Amino acid sequence: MDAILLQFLNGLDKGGAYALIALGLTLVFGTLGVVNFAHGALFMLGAFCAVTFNKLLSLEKVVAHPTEKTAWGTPVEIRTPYVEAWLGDFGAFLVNYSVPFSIIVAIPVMLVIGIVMERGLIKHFYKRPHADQILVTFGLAIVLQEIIKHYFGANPIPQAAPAVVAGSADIGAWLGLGDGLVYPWWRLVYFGFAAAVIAAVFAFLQFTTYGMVVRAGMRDSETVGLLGINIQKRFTVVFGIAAVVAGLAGVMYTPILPPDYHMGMDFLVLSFVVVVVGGMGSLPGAVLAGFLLGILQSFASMNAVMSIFPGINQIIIYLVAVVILLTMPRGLLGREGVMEE
Amino acid sequence: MKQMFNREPFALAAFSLVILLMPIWLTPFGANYPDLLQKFAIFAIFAMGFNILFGLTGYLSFGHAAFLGVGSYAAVWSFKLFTMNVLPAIFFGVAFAGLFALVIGYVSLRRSGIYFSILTLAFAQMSYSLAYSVLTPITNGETGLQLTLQDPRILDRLTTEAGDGLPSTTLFGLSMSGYSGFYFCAVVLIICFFITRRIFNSPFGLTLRGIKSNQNRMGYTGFNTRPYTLTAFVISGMFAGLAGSLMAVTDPLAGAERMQWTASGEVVLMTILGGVGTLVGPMIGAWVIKYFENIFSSFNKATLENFYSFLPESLQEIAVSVSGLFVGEGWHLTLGVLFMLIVIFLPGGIMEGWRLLLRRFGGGSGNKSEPAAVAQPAE
Amino acid sequence: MTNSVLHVADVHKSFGGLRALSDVDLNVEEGTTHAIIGPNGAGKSTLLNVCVGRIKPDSGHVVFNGEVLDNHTPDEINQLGVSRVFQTPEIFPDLTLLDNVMIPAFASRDGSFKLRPFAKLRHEAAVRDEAEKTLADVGLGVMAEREAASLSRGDKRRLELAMCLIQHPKLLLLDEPTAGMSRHDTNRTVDLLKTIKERGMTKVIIEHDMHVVFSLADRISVLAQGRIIASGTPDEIKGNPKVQEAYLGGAH
Amino acid sequence: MLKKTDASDLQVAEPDSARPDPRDSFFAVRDIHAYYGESYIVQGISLDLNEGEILALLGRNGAGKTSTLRTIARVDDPQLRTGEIWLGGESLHDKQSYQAAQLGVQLVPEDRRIIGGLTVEENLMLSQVAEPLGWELERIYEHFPRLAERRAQMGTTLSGGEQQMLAVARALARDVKLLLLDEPYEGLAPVIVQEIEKIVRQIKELGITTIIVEQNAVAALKLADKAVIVDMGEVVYSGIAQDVLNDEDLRNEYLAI
Amino acid sequence: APLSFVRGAHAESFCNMPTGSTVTLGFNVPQSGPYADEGADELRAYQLAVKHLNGEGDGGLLNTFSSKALKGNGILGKKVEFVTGDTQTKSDAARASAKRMIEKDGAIMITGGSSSGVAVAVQGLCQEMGVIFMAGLTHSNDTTGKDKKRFGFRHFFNAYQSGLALGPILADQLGTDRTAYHLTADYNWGWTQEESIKNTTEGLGWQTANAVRTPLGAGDFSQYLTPVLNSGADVLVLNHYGKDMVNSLTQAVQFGMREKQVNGKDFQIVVPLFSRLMAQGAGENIKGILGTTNWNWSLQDEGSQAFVKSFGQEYGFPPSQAAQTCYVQALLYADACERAGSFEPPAVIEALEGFEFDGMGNGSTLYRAADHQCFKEVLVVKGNEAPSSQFDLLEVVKIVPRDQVTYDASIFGGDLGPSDVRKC
Ligand SMILES: Nc1ncnc2c1ncn2[C@@H]1O[C@H](COP(=O)(O)OP(=O)(O)OP(=O)(O)O)[C@@H](O)[C@H]1O
Ligand SMILES: Nc1ncnc2c1ncn2[C@@H]1O[C@H](COP(=O)(O)OP(=O)(O)OP(=O)(O)O)[C@@H](O)[C@H]1O
Ligand SMILES: [Mg+2]
Ligand SMILES: [Mg+2]
Repeated sequence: MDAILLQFLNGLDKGGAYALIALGLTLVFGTLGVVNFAHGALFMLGAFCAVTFNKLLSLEKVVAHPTEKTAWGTPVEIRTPYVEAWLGDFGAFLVNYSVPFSIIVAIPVMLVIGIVMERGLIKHFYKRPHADQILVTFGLAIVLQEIIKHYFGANPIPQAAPAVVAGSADIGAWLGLGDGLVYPWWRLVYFGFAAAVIAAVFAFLQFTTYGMVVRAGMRDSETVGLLGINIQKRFTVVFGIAAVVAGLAGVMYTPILPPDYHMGMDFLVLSFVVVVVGGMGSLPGAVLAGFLLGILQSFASMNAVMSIFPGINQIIIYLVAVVILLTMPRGLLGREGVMEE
Repeated sequence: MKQMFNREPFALAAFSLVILLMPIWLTPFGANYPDLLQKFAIFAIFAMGFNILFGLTGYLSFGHAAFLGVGSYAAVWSFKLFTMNVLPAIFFGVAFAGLFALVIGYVSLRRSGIYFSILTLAFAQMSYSLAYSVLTPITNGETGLQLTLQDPRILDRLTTEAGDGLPSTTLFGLSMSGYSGFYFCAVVLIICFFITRRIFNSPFGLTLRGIKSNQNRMGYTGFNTRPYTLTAFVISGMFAGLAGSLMAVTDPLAGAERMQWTASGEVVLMTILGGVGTLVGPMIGAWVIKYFENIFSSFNKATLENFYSFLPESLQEIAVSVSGLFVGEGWHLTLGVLFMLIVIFLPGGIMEGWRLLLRRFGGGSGNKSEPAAVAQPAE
Repeated sequence: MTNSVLHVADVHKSFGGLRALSDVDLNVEEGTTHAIIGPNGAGKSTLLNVCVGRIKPDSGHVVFNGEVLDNHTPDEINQLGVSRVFQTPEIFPDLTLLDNVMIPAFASRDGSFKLRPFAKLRHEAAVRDEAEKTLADVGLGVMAEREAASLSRGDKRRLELAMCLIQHPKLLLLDEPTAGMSRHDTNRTVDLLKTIKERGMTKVIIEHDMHVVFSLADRISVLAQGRIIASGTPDEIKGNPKVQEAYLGGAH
Repeated sequence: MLKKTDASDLQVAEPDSARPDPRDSFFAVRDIHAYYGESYIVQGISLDLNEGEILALLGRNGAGKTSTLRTIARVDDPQLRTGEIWLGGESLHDKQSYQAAQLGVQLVPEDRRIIGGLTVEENLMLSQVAEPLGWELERIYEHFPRLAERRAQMGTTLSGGEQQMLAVARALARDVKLLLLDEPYEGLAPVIVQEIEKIVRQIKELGITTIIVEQNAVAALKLADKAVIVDMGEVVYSGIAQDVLNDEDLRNEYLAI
Repeated sequence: APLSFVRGAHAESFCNMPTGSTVTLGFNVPQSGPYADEGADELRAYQLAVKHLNGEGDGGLLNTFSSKALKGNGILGKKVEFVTGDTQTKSDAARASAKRMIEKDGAIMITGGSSSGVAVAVQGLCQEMGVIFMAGLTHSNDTTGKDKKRFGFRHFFNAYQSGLALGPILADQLGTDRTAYHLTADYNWGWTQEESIKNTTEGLGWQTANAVRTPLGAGDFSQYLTPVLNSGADVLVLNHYGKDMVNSLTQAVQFGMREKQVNGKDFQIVVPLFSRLMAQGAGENIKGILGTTNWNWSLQDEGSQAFVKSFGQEYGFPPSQAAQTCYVQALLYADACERAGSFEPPAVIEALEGFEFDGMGNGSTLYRAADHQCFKEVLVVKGNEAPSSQFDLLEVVKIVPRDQVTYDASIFGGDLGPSDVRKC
């Protein structure tokens, strides 16, 4: 019973992550019709916004120790973080909350990255075949991740959640289900955050004419232009939003998954699967698919299940994808004619 | 399209010459050693086959590596169970890959566009995950399927006694490693080129291009498109299986990661890089990528230093440190930059650049025998 | 009374609330040209869609040469000898005109699926020559090597017409074949259609251009709000008051 | 392509030198040359229109009518290489299509270009996004009751005629100074043609300057003040609509009526 | 012999016998992919080794090495040169790169690597081509077990030894009444380690609540961790390496498993195979976690000291265990050639088999002839609670003597194969 509940929580949590990561992609891919293989890289860049911010905060003053020497003969270094040196407790507070704070940093940074990317590159590829889009965005992804690797190395870099939410919440007590039923605070935070961002993006694109215009522009940008709408500008904005969403997903994920330069690629395929299973060009679809896959994945990994179907946990995502795509021609909520040829 | 004379023999002769002389003309590039030459030939086959599906029908399979993997496994098993002779291995490799493609294609082709791509991706990823873990008894998982001294090799046993070392793959006694291995692959590649060229220039090929252009119309024109796309899928699956078995022939090992999505992605990139739907483009794309992977990754500080040795000390320092970013561990970066440059400046891949050249100088309006020759503008 | 090639037996089709076709009955006789006219949105194209299997009727049947087309796929129907020109041209945009016309030729020669991957296109001289001739017939001969996408609107229609003619269908369905054609080309097309009529090809033609209709049609059916409100010879229809207000308006 | 016919015996378009300064006339096109990629399609066309006038632009298939209109509407291809376009003293030749549209140019394209995946109403709403606006939905639905009935239906499932209405309505929903109609009667039943003709006349009464491309030359000419005939991307006749109706050999030569 | 008509020069001799004044070694390390940093560290070690072999620098371990055959004048008087390649931690790529070094660059020995899959694959290749392979970091039992090869040698310890070493310490630190829950990377190495640890702990009288296979690169392990919470287990064994280990450990700690109390005992996490780079990746979470490692720079014996000294002076930070094992392997090969007085593989193999040596930082060591596995001390370590520097992450709990981690070669089967194989 507890096990089920916990797995359900895991599913929701995963789902939140998947949905959030897929959300940015479905904006660019399902709405603008650009096969953006650099989306994973955006996710990764977001995470490294957090890393960089944290590194800046924990810059240290290094002085050589007068007497002590290291095993290899160089003098021992005495390191004192600047922020704490200057700001005292507030400095410590900053460091402690570096992940949430780096959101504030990440939003403008990712927005700029997104807009530059769209203006400088993607813009010229809307009318090009998907093949070209794949090649150029994949190239970009590699370049971005190699740059990160060059500066941060290949090893994961741990990011701590703020102390207050570092531990785990005793949900058992809340629900009166006895103890032993704990869940990490940060994951609950992440879930809430995901839900909020998703809702915000929806409000912006589903319930505004803005969204409709963008949809129309994707179908036939020429005609939309003939109606006096500067569709290019709107595409840029949407791309910027997508970049920000991807970036935030990355920032918030760092305490759960110590980021490394390759994490983008690790999530790339998954996010495509989620978007397509959700159905091309449908935001609700992507979110729904995210949660569906997340939850199924959690339950498929339960020992009971695995003992019946060994290895099911390895393939569950793809298995579900196949089943859904074969039973529903356009995924869960896909719109007709989007990316069907 | 109309041709005064039959170009086929010329095209074929020229192609064969280029391929067979690779050990010579690749020398200045430092790429003239057996393993890389073999890889060039093998991945050329892989990409060429992939292009039969993607280039002609427009169906973008994102799981083609699965067939490569199946081909390899089948071939290695044939080495383990029956004989070290490569012909049965190749036969099994192609056959199993073809069957696998038939099944996956039959299911996946019920969808089109991105939905098709993701279906193929999903199947490939499942194959990969299972091969890596649960199916270890068949695939030997992470370490990969290898020959062992305990293998039965029943056919060989009939004639010879088991040596105390591992036997090497042979074509009736001719060992398939080193240069002989390359020439074997090269011959196969030439055959594949011939086949591909025929397909491109056949009514069948035209039909496939029709499907790519307007599948809806094909229906009202009286074509049942499914069998056509399925045939194309299976053929390219068999090419992949052939490539896979050749990998095993030149180096009897089969690893699961050959099926991973990155491998599938690689062949997609090769094809696009060289030029989708062109005859030799995918092959060239394959060569470029494999060249960077094997040669650029091998440059280290020392290599660079004596490369720039002609420069004065200070300049050498800079040159080395700058280009150091792009070679050795930085070879990925170079590849990424290359991808972007090509697709930005040569939409339509490397072959497009070739055609531009022809137009500039040869004056000829592109290469007409290329079925995918770009639209000829109105006079 | 000659035998009927196409027989549409009280076909119903509605889209959501909207009744696009209601108990439509139609008989097209061998070798005749049957025109269907009617206001926009009357259901003419929908009727053709039903005939070629693009959409399934809610009820009723379509019978072609005694064969009931209830669950035939479009390609099977075409193989039986039904070709269609669409209202908005359906061509192969990124192929040359020649290829555009050769593909249907292969379809009618090799059937819906025939695997000859190694046959040489170069050796298909017969097909190519016929294709070139057909292109010439519709007046696109000089453009044979051009990419179809680069054609003007009217030229696209003519190309699609050629794609159908080369199949020598028993029944040719034309959805506004001369729409957007200059008067000059319209006249040529009419002549062309007349000649193939002499070859004894049965035609169903949807047309708003009355010159075309009256110079081609042996029989005319008038469709309005999804119902056939009148059917008869051109003269009967001209005279019919219902048709006057429902369709022709004050003009004629 | 079509054989270039000798136009010597016809009244040739007067040289641009003789024309007024484009800034002064309400709408003026000066010697525009446009290309699709490398193919040279619009080969030096010039037009003049006063406010409220209707111009009939005639010619064979492939003559370059659509291309001309598209060039005026400033869509990406055909690409305008040289020449000037002026509307109410504003230059269009250096603008993009959406800017031209905001200056009051509205193209009703030949294939209607109803946007897929959107309902009729959404298609209309699209043209009410960018200022300046024209008729509001209510008024449009009054004039086009058919659209009112089908407002919730997917735009692309409309019948040809309905789509044509929608396309025109879409233009009227904006503040139109120059209306470009590309074969508005194509594929329409005579009754509907009459309806649309009515609408066009209303438009004329509203004083909206219009260029109409039409194969049904007679219908177009009856409506128009001026007429221009193009062939192979060049103006071969430019004059008064009525004259064309009267001029036998001109009609035979280019309009075959 | 197929290569002969290219290398006609020295037909019928082994591959790449050095003819000129130099000898070329091939360093095949991961330069891209998850282990790129480890690979970089291995490369540093190799370059240092080459320096020392050529008599440059401070000579490093040449001074402490029990065998005095090496004179700092290269190998057998030939100057040592090297070529590098990227394994990408993929069998195919690793073999391709190794082949390049052998076929193109004339490397006479291949060494390096950071995963067992790669090690076994390259080892197999080297056996076929008659080139000696000195494995880098590889911990699976198979490398010197069922996949052992005559031409392959491993200095690094293995999963089985981890078990043997860990056993007693677990017993006296956590007691003998424990219930373990395994999370195991679902591939070859993971299984062998799970098996080894299980055997030991069950030998101690522990229960095994469950052993769950997790997909490689799962990223988020929550769905595998929650069942642990109320499984009644009080020890979590993470048979993960690299990213997987960093992630699963980080997340396990987030699930409160370090504070957790189960039936009166405080919950414990064990990571059988540790490396400093992983510890860095796991950050705070590593503190107090038990595991084993091949070598750590904090060791005080003169060999370790000497190595840390010259490495630190060269690069400004201490070496990782991967670096140490690679450095030692390079020296051992060179030394074997010297002692054999020839580069001919059979002679070199003979010189290495059963070789006893000391002064390389792992105490007295035996290269066992039966399976080419090194037998030496194994370190049981634990995440440092109070690190004095950003490198001081592991604290040595116990140095387990060599005889405690020695086992019978026959238990893993396998067959070394012949030493005179195909010739070039
Ligand atoms: N797929 C569809 N979904 C919903 N309604 C449709 C669909 N297809 C057609 N309709 C409706 O059915 C009616 C008949 O359409 P149809 O295209 O047959 O008219 P038509 O007679 O061809 O008109 P036109 O002469 O203008 O082409 C129209 O009102 C149209 O809106
Ligand atoms: N996208 C294109 N690329 C290349 N050439 C084109 C393109 N579109 C049209 N053309 C060519 O430009 C010429 C003029 O085309 P346009 O559509 O303007 O003619 P039109 O007068 O509108 O003919 P119609 O009355 O048939 O619509 C034609 O020869 C056509 O082939
Ligand atoms: Mg119609
Ligand atoms: Mg036109």
